[in-house]
Amino acid sequence: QEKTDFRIAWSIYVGWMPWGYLEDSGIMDKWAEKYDIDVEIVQINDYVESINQYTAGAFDGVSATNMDTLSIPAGGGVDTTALIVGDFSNGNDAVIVKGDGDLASLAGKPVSLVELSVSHYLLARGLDSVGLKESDLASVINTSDADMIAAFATPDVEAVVTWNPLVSSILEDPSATKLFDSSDIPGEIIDLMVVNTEVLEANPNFGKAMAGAWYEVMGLMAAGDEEVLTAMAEASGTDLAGYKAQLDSTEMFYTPADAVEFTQSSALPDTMVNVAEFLFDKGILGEGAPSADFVGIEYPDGSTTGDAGNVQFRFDTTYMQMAADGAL
Amino acid sequence: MSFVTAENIFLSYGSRPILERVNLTAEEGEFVSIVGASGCGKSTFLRLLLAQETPTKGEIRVAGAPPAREPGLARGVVFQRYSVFPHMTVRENIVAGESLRSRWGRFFGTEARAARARADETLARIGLDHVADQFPATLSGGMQQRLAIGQALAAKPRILLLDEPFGALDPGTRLSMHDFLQELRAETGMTVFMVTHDLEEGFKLGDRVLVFDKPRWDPQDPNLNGATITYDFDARDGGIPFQRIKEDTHVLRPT
Amino acid sequence: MSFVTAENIFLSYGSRPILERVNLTAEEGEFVSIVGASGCGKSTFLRLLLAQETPTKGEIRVAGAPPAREPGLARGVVFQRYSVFPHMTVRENIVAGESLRSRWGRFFGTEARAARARADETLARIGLDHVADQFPATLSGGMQQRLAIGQALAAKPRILLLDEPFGALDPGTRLSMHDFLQELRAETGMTVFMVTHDLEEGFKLGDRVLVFDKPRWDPQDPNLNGATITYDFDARDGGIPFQRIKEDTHVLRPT
Amino acid sequence: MRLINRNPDIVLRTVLVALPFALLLLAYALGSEARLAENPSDKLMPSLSKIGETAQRLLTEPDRRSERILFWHDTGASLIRLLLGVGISAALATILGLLIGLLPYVRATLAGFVAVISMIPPLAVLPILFIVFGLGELSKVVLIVVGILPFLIRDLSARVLEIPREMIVKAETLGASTFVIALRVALPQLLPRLIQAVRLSLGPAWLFLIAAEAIAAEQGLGYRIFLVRRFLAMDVILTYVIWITLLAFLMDLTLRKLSQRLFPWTQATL
Amino acid sequence: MRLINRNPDIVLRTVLVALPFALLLLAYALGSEARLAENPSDKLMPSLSKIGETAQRLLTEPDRRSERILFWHDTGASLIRLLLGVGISAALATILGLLIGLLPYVRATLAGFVAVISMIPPLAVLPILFIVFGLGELSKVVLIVVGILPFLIRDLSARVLEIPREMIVKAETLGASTFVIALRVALPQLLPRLIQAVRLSLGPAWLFLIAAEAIAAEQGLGYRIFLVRRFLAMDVILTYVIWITLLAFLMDLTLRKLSQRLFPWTQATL
Ligand SMILES: Nc1ncnc2c1ncn2[C@@H]1O[C@H](COP(=O)(O)OP(=O)(O)OP(=O)(O)O)[C@@H](O)[C@H]1O
Ligand SMILES: Nc1ncnc2c1ncn2[C@@H]1O[C@H](COP(=O)(O)OP(=O)(O)OP(=O)(O)O)[C@@H](O)[C@H]1O
Ligand SMILES: [Mg+2]
Ligand SMILES: [Mg+2]
Repeated sequence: QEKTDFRIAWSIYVGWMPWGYLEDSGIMDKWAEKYDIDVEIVQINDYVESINQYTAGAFDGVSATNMDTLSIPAGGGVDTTALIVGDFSNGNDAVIVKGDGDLASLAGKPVSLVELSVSHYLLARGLDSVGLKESDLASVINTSDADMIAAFATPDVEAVVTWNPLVSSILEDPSATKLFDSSDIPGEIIDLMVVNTEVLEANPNFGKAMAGAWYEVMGLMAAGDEEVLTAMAEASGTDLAGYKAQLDSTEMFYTPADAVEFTQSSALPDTMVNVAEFLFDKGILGEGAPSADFVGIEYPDGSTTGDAGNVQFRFDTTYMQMAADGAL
Repeated sequence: MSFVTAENIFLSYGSRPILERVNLTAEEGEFVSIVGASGCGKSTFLRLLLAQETPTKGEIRVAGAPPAREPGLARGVVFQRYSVFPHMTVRENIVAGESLRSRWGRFFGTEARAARARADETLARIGLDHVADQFPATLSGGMQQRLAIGQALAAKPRILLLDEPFGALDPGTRLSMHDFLQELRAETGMTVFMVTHDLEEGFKLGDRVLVFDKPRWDPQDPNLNGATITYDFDARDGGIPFQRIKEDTHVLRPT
Repeated sequence: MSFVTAENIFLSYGSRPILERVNLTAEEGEFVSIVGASGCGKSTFLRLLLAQETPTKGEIRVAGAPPAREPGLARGVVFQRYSVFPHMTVRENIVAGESLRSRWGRFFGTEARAARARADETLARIGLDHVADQFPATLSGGMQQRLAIGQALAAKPRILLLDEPFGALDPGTRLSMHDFLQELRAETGMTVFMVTHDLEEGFKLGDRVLVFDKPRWDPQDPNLNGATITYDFDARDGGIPFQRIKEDTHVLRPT
Repeated sequence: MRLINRNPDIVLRTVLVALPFALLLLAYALGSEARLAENPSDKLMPSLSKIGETAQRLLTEPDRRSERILFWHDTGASLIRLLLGVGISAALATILGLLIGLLPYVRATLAGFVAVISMIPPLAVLPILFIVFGLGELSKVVLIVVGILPFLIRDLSARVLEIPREMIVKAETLGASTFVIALRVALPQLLPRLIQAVRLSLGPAWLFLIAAEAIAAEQGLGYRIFLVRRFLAMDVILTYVIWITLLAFLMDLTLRKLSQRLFPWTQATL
Repeated sequence: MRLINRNPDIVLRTVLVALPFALLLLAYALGSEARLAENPSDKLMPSLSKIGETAQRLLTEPDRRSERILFWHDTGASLIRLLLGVGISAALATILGLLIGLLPYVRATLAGFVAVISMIPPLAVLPILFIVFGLGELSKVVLIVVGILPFLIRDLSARVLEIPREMIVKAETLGASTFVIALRVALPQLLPRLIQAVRLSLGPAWLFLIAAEAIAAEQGLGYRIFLVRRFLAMDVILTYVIWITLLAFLMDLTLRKLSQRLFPWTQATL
């Protein structure tokens, strides 16, 4: 059904800071006005809560990773479209131990991380690469991201898996060693803006306004606009240098063309199959899920992985393409 | 037909009988003292008169009207404690005697002023005018009971029920409360039922003295039987029966 | 030298004088009743005797010893309420009279058995043997006060202080407590100080009756002056002064 | 007859007691049905039968990975933490309550301090607690202790102060030392109130337990709830919430009965 | 002399009151120094002077982006939420407490329900609350209400039940209707207890406020603490914690004084 008022939620993370800037700077309003709609961008402190709220219908869109989109809204029967593929993590997520060591030395150690998050996925991929399994670890301790730095400072904690800006803070400790990070699995941890498919289909203007606004800010960032970057840095609680350091380990798609190309690449289906298997293995797809293929995922070319009869997650390049074509 | 009639009243709590076969008639304007051993059911009988409880069997009627189902304006009451409202000043307590029956429980405007003036008169009569703006907690026990009686009378009940109203007072204060009560009684001519522990007090103030006691007494299980009115003395004969009761009943034997 | 001497005692709370120039001597074995208007400082004086409080000026000595600084074994006490331990059974309360002074506050082994046997004797004497295993809450007021006295006596104090011990009892129970107290006294020959509201009681039980009152009375501010001993009657003369007091003092005038 | 004097009879009373529970269930069932009609795989308000199935599965089927029935393991882990935390708090509060209530010196020293400390929101100082007590079992127990101890101390010391002065004086005249007064007079009278106070602080204790488990844990009821929140498994969450409510209710009941049984000399309170 | 009878004089008392605070400060200062000696950029236990500087900066320097002094804005936002939540709870609890305490019908219906509901740990149903009440101001206020209302209702209804039956009967004999008894007899006697109960629930109210602000908010004391917690900016956290403690203490004090002022007919309690 057509409507004019939209609400999207975002939470603080390097690649999503532009959303806060869009709201504060008025750029979003400008683009919304152009398409005669109204878009409210709401910051939520708790990332999981923001996705839950979206899944429950409180928001029309939310900033989320590919993995969480698959497990929460798509797994929960809310047909969701990745409207904007913003970046992928290229070092932003990391496995860190105290003292020296390598991935293999993790065997028999307890690891603190946010369970079932991309950190967990990163750890699983890392262990895979050296032929270990999660059961080879002493334990996996679910630790809130808000307390990860404090946790690393306690003697009981030997290894953590977490994301930026926590990674850079923890690495300031001279005893901390990075063992593995997302640059070792490039393109697998993808940060998206996902929106409700039904809403998007009924309101193409919503997609256009969002894409238009987003790529305007991308342009400013790509140009190195210090004022814009400083605003984002301060909103995320760090300074310009800190924020730039985080951006360095993030593969931002500053131009829509790059984003379209990445989304259309043949690597994406493989990644998503990997992710679905990981989720199924952890029981996250729900006990209604008979197999890892329970939820179908559709790609820009119309191909699908998983159950083609139950497509709940769609990668759609339409609006990014429009931005690339300057058609907005 | 008598003013107050209680016909064949029974009352049990659970399976335990408290009162049995209580019959009583009282004329309008009579002052009836009630005495009896501790725990024999005097307060319970007063609660029945008050319609705070309903007898298991039997009926209590006042002026021939159907039995009341809950306490109301017809009967005023003064307990040993908790008989005044601690959150109202002395004057407000008296005004409450008239105003609680209204829709909002308080008077407004001229009505309020008039009620306050009437309350001040009452207070002067009961000797509490100098503490009109204090709270009851600052009053001595005797003053509180005077206030409680004044408040009950402000509602102009036809019957006044007193449950050991002077039990907590020291002997001196108690004597002056007797004078006060006798004055008021002469003035208003109300029907009064007063429970007391003090035989002397009962005979001094009452026209009649009822003695509650268990007519049958099971030494194995004293709780087996309920109490009833075992003596009904005319107390206007100069207190002669006082001696007889001392000899005849359990009343004064300490448990 | 007298057994108990109080010399020129003053006591103020803040700037408000309660007691002024109190002088008293009492011989060992005397029974001293203390009467006086409510709030005049009788209980305060008892607290001074007990060494629960220290006088602002003056000294109280017992048997010539230096003034005590806190309550101890030499003086037993029974208050109107809270005089027995609610969490101990009747028997335990009596045993506590002996055992609280020990290191752990309780006896073990043979000592415990012996103390229990002694307690049962005491209980039999004060007529509480049939309720030895009950808790005080299930006892009547009179039984509780008997227990409190029994417990105080179990500690064998040289002086027993009673603060309106029978004030909460009904007249019947009160009479039998008088008998009980008189028996005990004849047996033990203790020195007793008893505060009472009831003049009759004071004269009946006491060898002497002290009257506390304010010697000067300021009608503007009755709190300006403290009280002292205004009369000291020999109560063994058949109660004759009783009449005189009624006429001479404020004691019985209700406030 | 005034409403105040009208009592429902026994049948009506039973109906009335059940009524709000029935209404709540009904409201949930309707809400759930409406949502499921729109999106059959909605996870937010699973149907009652779904919750029932999930509950049965959780209670009986072992976990695939660990081959243990996680439900009972979570319950065990949480209960141990809770009982430890509450037990330690109760013991400390009894001792400190007695000291503060009985001894003027200790009262002067600690009463004000405890009053101020009790105002610190424990969740805000979590990082410090972690550093001092580590992230293991200890820190969870400590969070419970930090959360409920100030309240317990304040409540119990106030109760000790409420013991009639007469009773203390009586004990003194029987020759009791300060230690004996504390042990034989004050302590026994404090115990029923201790149970009361513990009942009151069970709610906060659960709260802090769940908060601690949400932050760093490998098992426990709070851990599971916050973990499955990551995929909005409300059927699991609701099962756990009902279970926690039941546990809390049973603990409360047990303590009440215990108090009535242990302290026959005091009346039971509501 | 027994310890129980020994009172410190006024000078010693003042020293004793200050002692534990001084010891705490000292312990912190030593701990901080030790940590800083090891690692000068340690963030966990900043030195007291650092905290002082930070506090001064927070209290006076406006934020560069918004040009507002965030500290006061956070305080304002949090206080409004807290007062709304506590106020609404107090009002509801008063009404429900009166109804449950006075009317047997309502008591039969709600007493058991409230007892069960009060056992639900609010943090566990947080996701549900957010879904039902959204993420705006409303949900934060609602979390406070959900957190403290059951306790308030139980406490206040118990208090209404404690009003001596004699007093109610007396009012009836003066012709008071149920409504007048509630309004003129029960309510005024409930109010001092209400203040007491509100004082007791201020602690939990802060807790729930901070928990709610941690999840979804754009300003507020709890929001700020959780925002900077990610960077372990303990100087900021401690400033905020001290400020919250102070605020809570002042509220408690105000309520106590208010109760003494408003209800001269009742004695002040500890
Ligand atoms: N609500 C009640 N439920 C059960 N038993 C009750 C109740 N109220 C009173 N009783 C019992 O009924 C008996 C009579 O009580 P009541 O208060 O009428 O005695 P009383 O004669 O007034 O005694 P007292 O002189 O001590 O005031 C007592 O044994 C009491 O235990
Ligand atoms: N701790 C205290 N602080 C201040 N004033 C007190 C204190 N204790 C008692 N008073 C005051 O001292 C006066 C004497 O009190 P006390 O209890 O000794 O009187 P009393 O003669 O025993 O009276 P009653 O016959 O009512 O028991 C009273 O006016 C009382 O208000
Ligand atoms: Mg009675
Ligand atoms: Mg006295």
